Formats: sequence, structure tokens, C-alpha cells
Amino acid sequence: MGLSEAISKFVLQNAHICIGGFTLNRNPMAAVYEIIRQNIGGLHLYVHSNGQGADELIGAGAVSKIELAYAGTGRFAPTCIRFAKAACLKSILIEDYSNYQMTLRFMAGAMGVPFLPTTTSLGSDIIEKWGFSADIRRKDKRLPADKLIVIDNPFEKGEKASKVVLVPAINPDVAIIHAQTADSKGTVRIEGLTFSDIEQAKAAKHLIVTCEKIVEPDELKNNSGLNTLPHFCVDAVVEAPYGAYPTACYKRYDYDPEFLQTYEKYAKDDSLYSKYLDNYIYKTKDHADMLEKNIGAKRLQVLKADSDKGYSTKIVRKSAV
Amino acid sequence: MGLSEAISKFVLQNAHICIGGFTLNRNPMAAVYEIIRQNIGGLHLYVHSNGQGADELIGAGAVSKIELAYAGTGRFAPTCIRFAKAACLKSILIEDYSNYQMTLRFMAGAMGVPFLPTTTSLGSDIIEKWGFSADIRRKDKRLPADKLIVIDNPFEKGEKASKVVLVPAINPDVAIIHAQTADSKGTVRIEGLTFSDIEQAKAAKHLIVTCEKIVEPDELKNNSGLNTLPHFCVDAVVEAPYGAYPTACYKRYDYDPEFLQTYEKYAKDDSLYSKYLDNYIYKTKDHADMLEKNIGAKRLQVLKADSDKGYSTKIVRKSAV
Amino acid sequence: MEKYTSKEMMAIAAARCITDSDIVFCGTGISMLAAMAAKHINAKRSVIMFETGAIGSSLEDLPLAVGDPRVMYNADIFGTLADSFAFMQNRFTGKNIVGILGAAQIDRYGNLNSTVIGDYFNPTARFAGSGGGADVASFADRVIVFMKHEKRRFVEKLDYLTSPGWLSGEDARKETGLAGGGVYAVITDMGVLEFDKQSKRMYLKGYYSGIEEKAIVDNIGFEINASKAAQIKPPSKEELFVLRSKCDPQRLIL
Amino acid sequence: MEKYTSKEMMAIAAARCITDSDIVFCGTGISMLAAMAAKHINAKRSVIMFETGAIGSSLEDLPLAVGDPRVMYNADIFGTLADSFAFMQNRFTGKNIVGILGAAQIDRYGNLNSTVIGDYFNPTARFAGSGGGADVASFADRVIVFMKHEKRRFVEKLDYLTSPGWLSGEDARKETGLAGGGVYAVITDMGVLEFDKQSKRMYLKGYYSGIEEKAIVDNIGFEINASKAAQIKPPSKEELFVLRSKCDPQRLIL
Repeated sequence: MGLSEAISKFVLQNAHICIGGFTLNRNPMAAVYEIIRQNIGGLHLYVHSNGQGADELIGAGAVSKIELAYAGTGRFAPTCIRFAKAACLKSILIEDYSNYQMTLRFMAGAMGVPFLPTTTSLGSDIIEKWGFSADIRRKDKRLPADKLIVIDNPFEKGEKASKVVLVPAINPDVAIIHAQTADSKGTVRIEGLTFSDIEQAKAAKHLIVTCEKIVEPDELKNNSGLNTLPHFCVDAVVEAPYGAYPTACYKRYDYDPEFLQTYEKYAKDDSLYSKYLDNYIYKTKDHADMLEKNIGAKRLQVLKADSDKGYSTKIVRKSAV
Repeated sequence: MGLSEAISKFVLQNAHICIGGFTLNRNPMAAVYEIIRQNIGGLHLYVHSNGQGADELIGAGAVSKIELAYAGTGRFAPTCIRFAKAACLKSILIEDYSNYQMTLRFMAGAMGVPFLPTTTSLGSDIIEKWGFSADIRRKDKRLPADKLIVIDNPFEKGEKASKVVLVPAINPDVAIIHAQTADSKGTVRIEGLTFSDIEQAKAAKHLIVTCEKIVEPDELKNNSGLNTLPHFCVDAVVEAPYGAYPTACYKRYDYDPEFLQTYEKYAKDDSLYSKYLDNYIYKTKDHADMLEKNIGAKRLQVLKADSDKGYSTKIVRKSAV
Repeated sequence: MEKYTSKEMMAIAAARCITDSDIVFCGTGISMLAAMAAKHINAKRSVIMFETGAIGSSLEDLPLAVGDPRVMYNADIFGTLADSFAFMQNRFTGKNIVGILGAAQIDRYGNLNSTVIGDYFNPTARFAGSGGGADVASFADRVIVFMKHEKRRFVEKLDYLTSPGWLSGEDARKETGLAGGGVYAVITDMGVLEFDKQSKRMYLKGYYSGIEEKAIVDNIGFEINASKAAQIKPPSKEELFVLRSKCDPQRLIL
Repeated sequence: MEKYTSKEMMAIAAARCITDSDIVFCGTGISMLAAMAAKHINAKRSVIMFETGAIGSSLEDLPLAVGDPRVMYNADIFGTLADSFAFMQNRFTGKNIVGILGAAQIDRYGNLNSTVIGDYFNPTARFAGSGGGADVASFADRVIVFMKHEKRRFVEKLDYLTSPGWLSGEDARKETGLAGGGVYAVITDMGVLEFDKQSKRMYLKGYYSGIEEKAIVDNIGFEINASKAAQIKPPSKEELFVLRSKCDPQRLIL
């Protein structure tokens, strides 16, 4: 299955989706761009600290609601720019959680339980202020009735019982993650940090995996301990070289400070941003075409990861910050 | 720190302990034998499906209470022999859970939450019958007031709410696990399946790691993704070659069917069993001495793991079953 | 026709229940042989999985426990106990999971006891306990149970209900809040029993060649409907060949 | 004496709070430099850890985000987000964890806002949100906060309480059920503020060389006790050398 087909088959209008990665690392950008290209809208997006992927989906108007912990790309955009604009314009609805809460929510979905407990955020406005109205929650059966519930620890009796925050499970319609390698049956190997990609993948009704390289079936069996997802979790596995670009893919390539800087310039200005969408996304037929037209093989070579370090030792990061 | 010192320092009389491994795999047997040698008694033992380690501790009279999911070593002892005898003689108190419940209880302890939810075992006697009396639970502050608690899912309102089983966290005084490798600072690398050793290790107040080989500090940094525990979780790291014997240690050596068969013969007969304890444990000064006197280098050579398979291709398993 | 043992018949009867889309959670012994046989014969794309965390095990050599290092050989992935059970509890993956269990006692609704004989607090015999049994029985979409066909094992009332089957029958299982589809076949050394879709009572589905229906019914400690029973096809030459030469050439279990 | 910037002073002031037994959870920017400086100078055995799951990172090159692949280089171990926060929530490991955070607003009890300016449902400015901030603030035994010393940031009442400090002061934090020890130092470009052990109100602990006490107090939007303030030792030659040559030779943050 090609990426275009995988997106159109699983990412329907108004779908609940989550995307893997963290800030400027291993975001499934090829898939994000394809969603934008296909003009799929009304998405309900779940992320912990996704960063670039979330901002581009929001910038393109694909997102109507977002549940998140953090929208930023570190020093490049301490707050994601299109996200911040959309928040102030109220063109998206936002529900705020903490990173651990979002992680636990994906984990609850993966485990098949309705909630998981934690004590994080007690006393904060994350507990007090709910972004989605009761009406919105009632109308979409995929949403829990409550943002979260604070209970007394039932194992402690009486007034001395401590408080516990229960955060509800997320079971998105689709999860999309990007990996270094998968075999053609769908066994997935992520190198380096997995963030909460594994939990997201297991929590979703459908899973699309893009990867740098698809290998022969069972080729990854040589080292089972390095594999991260079994094939029966995967609905579509698509080879998408540089599929995380402009974010990093450990041991393959780095994030691109030049692109992120360019993006910042476009994102800050509404009229420029529509040009960005045109030139980088709408007018390119797929990710390979986008890379060829806008980035070029020479630049990709600079981004190539040093085999020891796992990231590029050749990029200049100073100017970008 | 040597094993003898680590055991006497952390495994106190009446301690709550858990031991890693599964049935006949990677039980921390060198540590188990040392506990028996030191005559430490009154232990409260937590295991999911530990097998050989649990049975030898019980056989030696070291255990007063056990919370478990399963006591067996597969085809060698579908039910652990000394465990079954102790249960019928009521010389130990038993609290039964399922494997997933015990795993979740360790996980809750590791996560620092008082409980985790599941739906397993609803309608079963695991929910209905409690092995420890309210009095026992009240007297030991380390035990939760309830074996488990069944609640209505608070995210579903009214009579349609589904049931959820909350299982209480375990935070043992000491966890003991056996690994293939650790560095001298305590970073641990387990090869092959980790079972629930990682959760147990993180849940415990103190952690003793025995391992086949201790390497230089930071020698394991070459492949961070293969490491399983950071050094700040570890209180004592002890080199104990063949420390899982007679259970298996993946990629190092297999379980020993001959020993397990011998053990069965001794374990079934009370008078023989005291001879077993004498000859194999009390009269040997440490694990190396036990191996030398009772097993021999030649036998250990037969058990050596094939480098591809990870287990021995030379042992005869037929007679043992 | 070739001769075969009841163990071989049992393994083959269970293997036939497994399909290509199944993820088979198996225990030690004959259930492992059934899973292996299915993978070699009628369900080549099925996945063998163990509670210990090994997923997609190749099983080149027969493991003698689910913790045996042989379950690790050429697996698709190493998970943890927590991962394995989560795959069962999770409704997306759980719906494809077939569990295979054994027990000391079974009742008419397929509830299982693998904990004690006698009073829980004063047992006459103690077994290993639930292990993953209660979990598989709670979560897996379909559960196959292996039983020795003895009257003392097919009982009116269990001494301890370790692993939930259909509980008290009818909709009791669903109402209790259990997710999985429940026990759907009991395979003994005499025949195969299934459960009525409505009442959830056990009935005799079939008997092996050479076994009399009466012997089956007489060796069950509760009333059982045998009116729909038919003879079960003996193992084919190919099935026996695969079982003997590929699954257990050393005859560790068979 | 060598010249230095306020950023350098801030990084060093924070580094000095870190000890050998600490596990340092840091964010992006100056907090990472503080952790690196401590590891090179005064707390060589401390461990640097990121919410993204990298534990014991070597940080040979300065990461520009906690998701930067540079946090992975020569780490002790790769965990997940779930693992990282569990190490904080877990009381055995959590007691050694020092968190370093930034924020848009802070109040007198060290509560932080990194979510919105204005009404939550009608904001005039939107920030990234909690990220791991609320988690670190809830769990870590000690939290250090970096702030720009501006009156609009040191406010009487937060627009949104993202990360809990001492809440309403006195025993409020403990009574609410939060485990960690709370915010214990606020490091600004003018000085260092700490919290009264009893009332949990912020007070001025010290000011940097060349900064007037009055300027500090005037740039805080609530009343503050400055009676115990003393001058803070400027960065030593060694501290500056390490910070500049080992932590950020490319001047990406400094």
C-alpha cells in the first residue's frame, strides 16, 4: 500500500488521530504532508509533545480539536507558531494535559483499561479548567464524559485517604508513527528513544507505520530484543525515505535547522504561510517530490547522521536559534 | 560488595522480598541459596511465576507468607513440590493473584501509584477469596488493607458502568534479580525476555543485582537501547557466575534437566529433602562451591548456550519429563 | 489408517480450531504442540505468543515451559509480561487471541480450577495457581481447554473458580464485565465439548473414533446433552507426520 | 575579574544547587547548560535525565530540545516517556530528582504558568503548555525555576496554574496530595529567590554582583522580603571556563 492510499483509507474526515515523535524528532512528516495534500479536515488530534507535525496540521487547517501536553520544537519554536495563532483566534478547541498524563492516556488505551491513576497536577488548573464543554463531550461518543476524575485512594480509609487523578484512555481511530525499519509483514524496529510511540500504536484502532526502509519478512528476527511492535498491530506499512524530515530520525539524519528557520518565517505571517503550503505541500505530489523540489539531495547529504553519534556533525545550528 | 554481604545487609528477617525470573529461567538462585545459607526466616515473598527460586526458599523454611500467581517449573514440576506441601500443611500463608495482576502490582509499585486497574478475574474466586485475614493485613503496615477492590468505572455514569478491578501496588523491601551483565556502577543489561524483572526492580526499596559478569563503568553505553536498568536503581551489584543455575540464563547457559529431576526426587520426600539442603546448600560455602562440589565443570560445559540459539543444544531433556 | 495416541488426537483437534488470523497464547505441553501443528498445517500465518513476552516465536525446539529460553528463539519481538497481557486485554488485538489452557477441574459452564482441591483455607491438594490462566480466560476472544476426561474433573461445583468461563451461564459472563469471548471448546482424551450459544451449558460436540458416547457421558460429573454428537475425523497422515516429525521429534510431550 | 553575562551567572547559580547524588531532569536551553556545568564542576556523579526517556546522557553536543537526538548519545539507557515520569513519581528514585523549569509567570508561592496569558478560553497569548512541567513540579523532590526578572512575570495571581509550586502556601502542597518537595529556588537574571520554610512565601535570597536590591524588588509584582539577601558569588574562572568551553563552545545558548 502506498502512503497516499494508506492515508485516504484510514484517515477519514473528522477522524481521531495521534502522531508519534517528540518536538523535532521522528514526527511522521511524510504522512502529515499527505494528510494536508488530501485536504482531510475536522481532525481530532492527540499528542503529548509532538511539535512540528502538530503545528503543520494545525497550520493547514486540518485540525478542529487538539488534546495535548505541549506544542513546541525546543529552541526553534518554544511555542509552535500556527498553534499559538489558532489558539488565540479560537479556530481550534484545546484540551490541556501534562506529558505524563497524555502518556498514561495512550498507555491506558494500549492496555485496554478505561483509565490510569497518577498524582501529577493535583492543585493545578489542568485539573480545574476543561477545554471541551460537556456538550462537545456528549456529542462525540469517542470522548470520555470527563476530562479527568479526582478520587480518594480507595486503599486508604477515611479522611486520611490521599487524592488520585484518573486520566481516561485514548483509543484513536488512527495512529501514525515513523520508524527506521519495518519488515514487509509489519514488524517494526525503532532505533533510539521511542517516546510514547509504542503506546500510541497499540492504543489505536488502526496503525500506519512509515519507515525509512522496508526489509524482507523475518529479516528483523535476528535480534528480537530490538524490535518494538509486532506485525499484528500494523494496518499499513509504507516505505517513506526521509519520512520524518524536517525532524530528525536517529542514526539516519538530523533535523534541518535551515528548514525550521524558513518555516518560522513563513509561519509567522499569514500571507506567507499560504505560499508555504502551496510551494511545499499542495504543489508537490508526494514527499519525495517535496524533497526534490524544495530541499535537494545536497542538503539531505549534510543532514546525514554520523554513524557513531547518530546525528549530523555537519549542520550549522547557530544561526537557527 | 560480595553476595554474602549484600544478602545480610538488605534481606533482613521478616523482610518483604521479590525475586525475578520466570519458572525455570533466570531465577536469582545464587542469592536464593545464600538467603537459605544465612538462615533468614519469616520472609514475605512476592512472585508472579517464579518457580524454582520460590520453591527452594519455601522448602528451606525461609518463607512465612507468599503472594503469587503461579508456582511451577513447567514440565519439570507442574506444581512446585515444596510449595504444595507447605500449602497443605498450612506452614505458609498464601494470597493468590493472576500473573497479570501480580505484574500490575509490581508496575504500580514502580510507577509510584497506589493501584492499577484491570478487568481480569472478574467473577472468579481470586476476587472472592482472600488468603490473608484482615488481622494480618492490619498488623503489617507494609500490606494494603484490601487484597483488591472492585469499583464501577467512574467514567461511565449510572447503572451501565462496567466493573474494574484495582490491584494494590507492591513495594518490597528488597528485590533480587539476575542479569547477564552489569557495569560496576550498576547499569544493568538483561538479554532476552525480562519478564517483570524491571518493574520489580523499580518497585523495591532496595535492589540487589547478581550477574554473570561485571564490566567496566560505562562499557554498556555503546548500546543504550539494550540496557534495562539505570545504576541509580541498584543498591548492590554482585558478580555471580552461573548465578541462575539450575535455571536458564539466555545466551549463557540452559536450565539443567538432571538437577531439576534430582531436585524433584529430594523434594518429594521430607527426609531426603533435609539431605538436599545439607549437601547442596548448608555444607557449601557459596554458589561457586556448590557448583564445584555438586555439579562440576563438565556438566556446566554441557549446559553452555549455543551462540545462535541462546540455549544448549547438547542437553538431554527426554528423561527429565 | 495409521495408529495414533489420544494425545496426538487432542493436539490435532485443537490445531484444527486455529485460523490464519489468530494469535495463539499457549501454555506448556500439549497446547504448545497444538499451536505448532496449526502453524505447520492449517494456519501458517497464525502467530504464537507466550505470556512471558515472546511474540512470534519460531519454536525450532520444543519448550518445556513458557519461560523456557526456547520460546525466545527467532521471535518477532521480545515483550514483557505486562505487554503480553495488555495485548489480550486490549480489544483491538484481544479479538484475535486464542488461548489454550488446562485445568484440574471444569464445570458445566467452562469455569476452571487450577488452584486447590478441597477448601481454599484447608486444601487436600494444592496446584500451581492461576498463572496467566485467569487472565487468558478473562480476555481472550476464544479459549480452548484441554482436560483429562475423568468424572472427578468434570464437576458440578468447582472447589475454587480460578479462570472464568461462562460463569453461571446465559449472559452472566458479559454482565460481570469480562471482555473476552469465553471458553468455546473443551478437548479431552475422549472427545470435544462445546457450549450452547444461549444457555452456555456444555454439550458433547464429538467423540473420537473408537470412543463410545456413553463412556464420555459417564465420565462427566454433571448432566450433558450428547444428542448432537458426531464422530471426529481422525488425524490425517499429514497431520500426524507434521506433529511427530516437526513439532515433537524427540517425543518430549507425545 | 572576568566579565560574564547574566545567562552565564544564571547557569552557574543553578549548577551550584546540584549535588553528586542528584538526578537532574532538565528542559531545553539554559537548564541544560546548568546540568552540564554541574556535571563538569561540582557534581560529577550526578545523572542527567530527560523526560523523553534518555537517562545518563553524555551530552557531547548541546541538544536544542529534549527530543534532540543529541540527548541519546552514549546514554546509560533509553527509557520511554512513561519510564521517565515514573522515576519521578516513584518515591525511591523521585527523592533524588532535581527538576529545572522555566515559565511565563510565577506567583509568590512558586506556582508556574506556561499555558496562557489572559483568560484560558479567550487568551491573548498562548504558550506551549505544560509539557513535563506540571509533572516535574508535582513529583521532583526539588525544583529550580529559571525566570526573566520582569514585573509582568512575577504576578500576584497567575492567569493559569500549570505547574504546582507551594500552591496557597503553608502545608497546602502536602495536603493536596503532591509528593515532591516543591520549588526551592527561582533563579533570575538579577538574583536568586527562595521560599520561607513555614509560610512558603518567596523571599530574596541573593543578588548578583552589580545588581541593586531595589531593582529586584521593584521588578516583582508582589511584596517580597529582601531582608536576608546577600550578594551571590560571581562565577569563578573555572566555572566560566567549563561553561564556555565544554558546555556550549558554539554559543548556541550563551
